[in-house]
Amino acid sequence: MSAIITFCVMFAFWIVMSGKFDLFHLTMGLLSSGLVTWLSHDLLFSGHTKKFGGLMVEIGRFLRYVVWLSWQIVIANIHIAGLALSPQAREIMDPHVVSFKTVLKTDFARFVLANSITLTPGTVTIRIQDDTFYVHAITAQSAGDLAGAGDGPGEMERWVAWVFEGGSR
Amino acid sequence: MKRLTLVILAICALIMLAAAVDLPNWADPSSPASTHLSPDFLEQGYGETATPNIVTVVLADYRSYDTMFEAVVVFAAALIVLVVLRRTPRQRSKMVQHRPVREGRDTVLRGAAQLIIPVMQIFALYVVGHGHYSPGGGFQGGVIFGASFILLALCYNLQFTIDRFKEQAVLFCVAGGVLLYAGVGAICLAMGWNFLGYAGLAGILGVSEVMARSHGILLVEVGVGITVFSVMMSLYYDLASGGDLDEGL
Amino acid sequence: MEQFLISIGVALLLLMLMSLFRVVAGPTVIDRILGVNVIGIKTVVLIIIVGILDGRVEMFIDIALAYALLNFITTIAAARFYQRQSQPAAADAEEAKTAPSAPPTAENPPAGKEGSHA
Amino acid sequence: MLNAVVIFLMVSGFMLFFATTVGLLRFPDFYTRVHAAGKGDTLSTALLLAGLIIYYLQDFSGEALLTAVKLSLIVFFVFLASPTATHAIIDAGYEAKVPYWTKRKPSADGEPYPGPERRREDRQI
Repeated sequence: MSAIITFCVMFAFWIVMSGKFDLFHLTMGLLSSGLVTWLSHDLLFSGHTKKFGGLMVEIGRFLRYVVWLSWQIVIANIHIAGLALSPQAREIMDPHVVSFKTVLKTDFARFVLANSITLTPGTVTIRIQDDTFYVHAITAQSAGDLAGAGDGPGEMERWVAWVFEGGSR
Repeated sequence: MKRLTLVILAICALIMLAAAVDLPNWADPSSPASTHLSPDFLEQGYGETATPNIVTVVLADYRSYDTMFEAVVVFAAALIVLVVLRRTPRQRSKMVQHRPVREGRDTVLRGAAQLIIPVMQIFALYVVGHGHYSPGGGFQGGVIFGASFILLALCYNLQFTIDRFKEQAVLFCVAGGVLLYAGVGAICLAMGWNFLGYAGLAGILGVSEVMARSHGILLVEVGVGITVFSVMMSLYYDLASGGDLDEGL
Repeated sequence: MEQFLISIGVALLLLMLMSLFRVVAGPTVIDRILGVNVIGIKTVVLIIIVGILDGRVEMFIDIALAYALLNFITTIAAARFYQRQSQPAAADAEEAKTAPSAPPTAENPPAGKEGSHA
Repeated sequence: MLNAVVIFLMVSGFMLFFATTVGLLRFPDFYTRVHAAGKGDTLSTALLLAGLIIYYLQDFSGEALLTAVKLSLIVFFVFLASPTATHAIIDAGYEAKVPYWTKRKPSADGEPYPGPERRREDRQI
């Protein structure tokens, strides 16, 4: 199943990159997609639901998540640009390291969460050791945003859990 | 000994400087290369080989010998690194291990690698296949294809990559790429043309002589690509693990 | 409009030269790797600007994509190499496993989900 | 009209890259510099490329559309690769115990601020 999806995706990439539709190039594309599928069919969709419908649901939810994330990225960039250009940067900054245990189970969801943390305001993922995240936060407030209020997971973690593991948002 | 080396180097440099005086000036429009060769290549290149990218035509057809021995040089580099660095299991036990501590930390790199590597491989194959129309060809495509495996070894670990792609298979590819290149030339020779005269492939492939040259260029590009990618992997296997083939970077 | 593209390209080049200061001055090796990464990503944009000015984007885009991929791999490889060099050798690693492998943080929260507010 | 959009996108991308470079040059330690480089680089590259895509699509054709799709492939790749590279770099720096800048004072009982500095005393390498 994953091999078939990988083959289709690879052939789509070939069409986009090649832009030539004669028989010779299409045959070459089929051969190349087959070779890549044979070499790495277990890579592209490892750690996802095996069913096609479930994959579609994941992709749809992921797109909604991306919309939310892009706004966060814009905020992050305004934040860091203001910090870089402000004359009293050293007074505003308060760098420290935060660690927290994640509720996410799969590796891919953790990867998405780590990259989202890196892209959003004031925080960079330093390390994931087993299921603990170590995050470098540049101001005290950004660390607070990340961890969320109280005991439950932060807003972003709830989003990621909703996308990949079907939790409530 | 050092002084002797210096003297020999100085003599060689003087000879080369003396020879350089007789070279035509840079970009001299009246030099033989500019008056005869370049216009001929530019005018006849497409007509003779049905390949729009003149650089590819010159590289893989007009001076195909040169490219073949470039591939042989790359092949020799892999062999030499193998001879110098590769250790047998008996030697291995004497060495102090330097194992990086990485268990449970690679989640982010793995997540990125599993998305990037297949796309990278199809891009590499595209670069090899479209050397006729856009910049690219065997060397560039082979480098990208090999780099995708190096990314796999960096993000997972070396053992994982070796399990997927055995050392024997890599060395088979190293030799096989050069063999494919030389084999195409030998087939042309057997068909009664010059060595690497791709028009000789016309009878086998069942196409016109012009198209046969185009396909011959593609075949030798594939040979170069296989050589380059497997040589990169072989070098990485040996260099990253110091010849032990157990732990990479 | 071409004037605008040329000026943006030149300005990007100047800023890349400023980033080069970080590569030259250090102070640590990993700072230099960071500077090289920044320059590498911006080179991709520069290649495509050149392609658009030249009118042959479909050719330059392959170069840009290959450059972006190789730049990514270079950065990862350099970082991993630096990381390996700074790790203890095998004999010390055995001790390190008994020592707390988790780096202590601001409040070192115990199990359970809690951020360390300032 | 489209030109205005292109100019807006590219100038804002350029301003972000300017801020990134300033941050890279004047932030006090390695970790904060990673913040500047990791965030600013991603969005500024994406904005600059988006401006170029729109500019390129002005004379529309089938081939131009394919090229634009390839260009947006680069944008996706940057969004995937840049945070990952940032993570790899900061992880390596943390492992190597690169010096750490902080305003926080040692706490009352004489304990130093337990950031990465204390790890250096832990392992004594």
